[in-house]
Amino acid sequence: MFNKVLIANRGEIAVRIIRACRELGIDTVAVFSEADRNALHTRYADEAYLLGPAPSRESYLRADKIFEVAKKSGADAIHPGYGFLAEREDFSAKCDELGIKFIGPKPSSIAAMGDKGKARATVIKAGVPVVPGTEDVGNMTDDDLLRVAPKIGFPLLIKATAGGGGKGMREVRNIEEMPTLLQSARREAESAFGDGNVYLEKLVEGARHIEFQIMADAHGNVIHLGERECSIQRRHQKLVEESPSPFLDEELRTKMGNVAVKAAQAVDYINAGTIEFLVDKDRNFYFLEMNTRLQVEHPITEMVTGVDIVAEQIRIARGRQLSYTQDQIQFNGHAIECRVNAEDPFSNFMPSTGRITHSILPTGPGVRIDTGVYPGFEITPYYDPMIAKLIVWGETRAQAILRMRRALEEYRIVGVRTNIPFHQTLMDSHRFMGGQFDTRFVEERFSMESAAEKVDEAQAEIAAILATLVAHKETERSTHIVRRNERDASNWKWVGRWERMHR
Amino acid sequence: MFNKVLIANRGEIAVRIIRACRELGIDTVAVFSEADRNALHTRYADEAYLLGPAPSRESYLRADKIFEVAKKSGADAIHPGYGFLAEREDFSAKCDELGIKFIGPKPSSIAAMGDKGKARATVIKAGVPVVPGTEDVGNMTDDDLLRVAPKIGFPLLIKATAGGGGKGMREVRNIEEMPTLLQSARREAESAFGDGNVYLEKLVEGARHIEFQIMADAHGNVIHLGERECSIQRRHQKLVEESPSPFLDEELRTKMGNVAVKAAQAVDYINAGTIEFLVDKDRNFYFLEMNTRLQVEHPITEMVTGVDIVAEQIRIARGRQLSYTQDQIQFNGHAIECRVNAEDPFSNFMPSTGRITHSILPTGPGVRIDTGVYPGFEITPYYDPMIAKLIVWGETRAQAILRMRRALEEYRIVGVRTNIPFHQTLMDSHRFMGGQFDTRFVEERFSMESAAEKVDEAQAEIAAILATLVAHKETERSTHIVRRNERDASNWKWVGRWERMHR
Amino acid sequence: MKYITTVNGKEFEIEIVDERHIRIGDRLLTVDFESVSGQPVFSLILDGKSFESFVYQGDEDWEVLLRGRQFQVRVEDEREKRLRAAAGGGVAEGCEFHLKAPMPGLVVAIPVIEGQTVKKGQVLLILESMKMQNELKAPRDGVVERIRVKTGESVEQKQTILSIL
Amino acid sequence: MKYITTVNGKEFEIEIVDERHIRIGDRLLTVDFESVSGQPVFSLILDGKSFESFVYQGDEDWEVLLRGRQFQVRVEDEREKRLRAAAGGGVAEGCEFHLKAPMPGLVVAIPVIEGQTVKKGQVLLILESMKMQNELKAPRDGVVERIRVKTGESVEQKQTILSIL
Repeated sequence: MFNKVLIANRGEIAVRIIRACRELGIDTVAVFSEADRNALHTRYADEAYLLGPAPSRESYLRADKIFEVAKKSGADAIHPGYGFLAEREDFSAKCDELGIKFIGPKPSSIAAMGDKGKARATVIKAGVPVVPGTEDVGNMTDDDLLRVAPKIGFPLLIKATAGGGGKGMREVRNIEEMPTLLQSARREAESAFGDGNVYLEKLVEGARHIEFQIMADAHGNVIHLGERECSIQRRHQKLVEESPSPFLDEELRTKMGNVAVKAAQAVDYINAGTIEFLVDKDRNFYFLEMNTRLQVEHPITEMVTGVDIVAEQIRIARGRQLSYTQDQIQFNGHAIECRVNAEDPFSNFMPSTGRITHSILPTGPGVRIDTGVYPGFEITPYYDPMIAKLIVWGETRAQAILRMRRALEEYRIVGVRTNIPFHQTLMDSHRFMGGQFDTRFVEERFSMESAAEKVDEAQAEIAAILATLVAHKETERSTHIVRRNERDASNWKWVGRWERMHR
Repeated sequence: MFNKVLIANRGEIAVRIIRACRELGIDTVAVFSEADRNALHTRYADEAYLLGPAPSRESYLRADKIFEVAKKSGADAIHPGYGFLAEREDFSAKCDELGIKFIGPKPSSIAAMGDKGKARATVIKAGVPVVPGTEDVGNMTDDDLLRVAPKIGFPLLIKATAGGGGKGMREVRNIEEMPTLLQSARREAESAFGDGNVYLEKLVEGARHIEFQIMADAHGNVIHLGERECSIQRRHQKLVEESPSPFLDEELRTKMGNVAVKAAQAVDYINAGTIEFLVDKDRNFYFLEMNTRLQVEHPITEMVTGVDIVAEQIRIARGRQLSYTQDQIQFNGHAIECRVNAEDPFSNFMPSTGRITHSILPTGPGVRIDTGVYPGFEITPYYDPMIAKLIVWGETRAQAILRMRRALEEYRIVGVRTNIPFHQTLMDSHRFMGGQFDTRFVEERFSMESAAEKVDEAQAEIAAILATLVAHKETERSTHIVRRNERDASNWKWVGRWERMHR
Repeated sequence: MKYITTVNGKEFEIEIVDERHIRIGDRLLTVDFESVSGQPVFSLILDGKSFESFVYQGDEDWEVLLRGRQFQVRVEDEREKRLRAAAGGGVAEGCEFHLKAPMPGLVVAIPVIEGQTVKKGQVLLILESMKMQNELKAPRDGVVERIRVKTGESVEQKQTILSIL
Repeated sequence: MKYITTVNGKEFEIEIVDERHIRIGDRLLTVDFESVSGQPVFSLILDGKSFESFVYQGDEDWEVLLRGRQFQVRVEDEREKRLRAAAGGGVAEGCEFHLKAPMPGLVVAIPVIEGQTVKKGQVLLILESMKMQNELKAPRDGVVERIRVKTGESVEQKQTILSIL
């Protein structure tokens, strides 16, 4: 049983894992890049070691250096978080080889699910429905893909074989635009995962993205913790998640949950994982992929089930039995998570970097924030733009939405632009409130501008007054500066007088 | 039914009430003193009106001005929070007279429970056990009290008739010290409540302070939300509360809960209230007093029951039935609250004032903070030293303590000294962990110094290194400043040269 | 001091009467206006109504972020307003546009070449930042001039990347 | 630069070797030392171990708050140390003590008069602040001199209230 965990990650998830370890009395080892010397995970861990320069390839992706740190610090377990090395079979295998406990699934499970093609083949065998696509992927050239595309039918999706998080994903409407899109998808996949391989998948229209949280121990127990609705996405990046999904009833939940458990069992899964499904408007569901790691949005499941997923991951890795049976998992109330990104929603969600100069977090009943930033911390262009997760719980979905609105209104971050206004606009939208949305909602039927049209005269007037008062203050202040400079110049005037006097 | 609530309070509780109103879609009106122009409650409310100068008597205690604001703003309800005007019968009565809904009990209930003597008499009639003392209080002179004291027996307590929060409370060990203590108790009571009347009560030794949360609607339904253990006190001020109490079993909980409901019914109680009991080591319990208002420590009850007490207060005031029956109240897990005060635990808990220059809140799973301060806000000497409440939830008491430890370790407040180190020392103490404490624990069997004795050599070395590095940095910096000043002085040197040249 | 303030094409005449009062049209309003913690966050109490807002200075206009909505606000005094009216208003088309990096990042691709004619909305450059590939587009039709960066190069925020004539 | 640093009566010899190293006794340690957000909060990574601490300058000593514990730390270089040793050490008893208000507040009572002999720990003044009455006590035996405030008066932080000879 291990007693010291190295967290091979950064940001909010590194902090989240450190917290779980601390609450379990386990020592923690952080690793950090040069950009993260003052990051919270570096500050909060019991030990912290520099990996290298800011770019991920030179720091958080350097498995060799991470193993060096593990050796030096005596860490006997590694938690990979999400992203970076979390879904690398070779990383997990190397841990085994070095006698370091990898807090996650076995290398064979990662391999089976990590290659999207193999994953599909495996679950098909287990009787799990999948979206039609190129199932034997990995070696397909552009020519191969262009040939097979019409058989799948348009619209379709290009997806990165090693992928996740929408990176390297492109939507193709027709064969003409496909070559360009293949090229850019491969480029992005290569840059994000070091692997430019892609595959094709039928685009299920009007689909919802609904995923099930799985927990499995080393003793053969596998349970699910219910679903998360993740259809609110932009550029295939999840922005808002909620649990339960307003689209599922008890019957479909049980059915999908059972299928999810079956899919996990098909790869002898151990630890926490997520089965992603697409659900079409007729309630048909298709296996999409399995994320063989902790998920960004795990807190909403924690809020409705009361299960501490990260603590449970650690217990499982320590060889314990699951703390819960499926029957003991009760769903209570409704939780929503908004991902707060350093992006300007009024400038096409352009990333925003800079130093956070001031921050006020929303707090109070039913509000949780997971973040790795604080006033004085610099948001750099090297990593993911997500700087915080704002999570609320309410007895009902309506109450959770109202609570999220007040929390968003309270949240202040100064120094970088954030997508908080996007979330505010979304929480005000009738379609979101009504639960009527699919994965295309944000891109196709939502805009910051259309919401702005509803602005009443009164608000425009307040905005006018605010700007006028600030402008007036500015003018007054600059007048003062000029005056002060005049005074300051008096020494020089005096020198001038001296010159004249003695000329 | 009202639609606009005036919050006649400040600080974290005003923010808490604004949040509840916002989540219910109700407009809010804040009132503020000159010291609170930039306080969060002023900033978060829909409307905000100045009451007057900083001292409470000239602002938050000015009922006349508050009613003026209610009239001007069209507020049709008032939430008094705790402290200030919350337990003033005349204030509640005046609300009725003006047709403003007072979110709290009827004036007659406040009167019946507000005068501690009448309260005792009332509950005795209802068969509730009380601590022996001077039951017919209000008009007793010092001479009367000195005469009756030996009959009650020493040690005893002097308590303010209008009191609460330990103000005007003194412990008397013998008749000799009693005159001086009477004088100081009356002085403090006069200053805190505008009423110098005091009464006497037997001091129950080895007692725990355990209170029950009551909710009662206007339709005759009265329930309790379980107990809160509040024995961790200093100078009769609560510092840490938890729910459930490690001292109570299910049987005693039910018994005390029923008595608490009976006590509330004895005064036709409506809305949220708290029945305080002393419980001696033999598990005898005595009614102490009823707080006819929202309590500082209400969040721990919210964490273990899932009930939003403030939202429920508002619903009750709107004439609704209670949302829960007694059977529906389930207790889940364990919650602890630490009151974070601007006090230096290393200087005899001396209050600390100043501007908060920086702050990092602990966040993540199971952590809630209720606060009214933020970086840039000035802590003034005019109000209560409590600047935040840190509340954690865990599946078990042990887990909650571990979580509180990690949260306290994460919490950073710069600009004022806080009692966070006190809480850290407490959470590390074996007696607290073992649940072995009474109301005298902090004052008699706990000290910051005794804990410090356990300091290991290694920590002292780290402290030595830290101080040395800071001192070294300081020395280097001041050397730089001297050098820069030398450069800056060059203009003047130049003038000097001019002088010499042209002399 | 009198200002003419324009939001979404609507003009407001706002007079700063004194520290505590403004006049807007013919209404005299009480204002209590404070910046919070020295940040571009402003608390305004206007006749008792409490508002809070981020106010940033843009290139020409002010950006006011109020309750999740952003307003572009132009504040001019009477003299400025007259001058602009006299100048005929409107930014001259045809003048050179300099594409600046909106954030630090890595140039991933430059799908245009110097001398190429581009349409409004056409992608000029792909910049990778925060693990996302961001397309920088032409704000109007024109001809690409002076491409100052190469693929694979890092750029600083506000660095000029290329120009469009 | 060499320092002699004293914590709880124990001396540590600490040498600042360079930006990245210190020597304590005969151990050479790697240090990575940063102040956080320009605040008196310091992050120290010492041979991989990560510590965070508030370090405040007291009147003579440094106050180090580390993991809920406060240490009084005296940092001296060798010259200072020698000077203090030569001076014989120890604050002279008998010298005048000035009682200063530890915080702003209202004087509620002054239970002593000028010329009165007081014992160590005796209450000199009751100051109300943050709704609490705080007793300011004599740090040693002595005679009360020059009471500079009256009951009911407000005092500023660090204002001298009275002296003890």
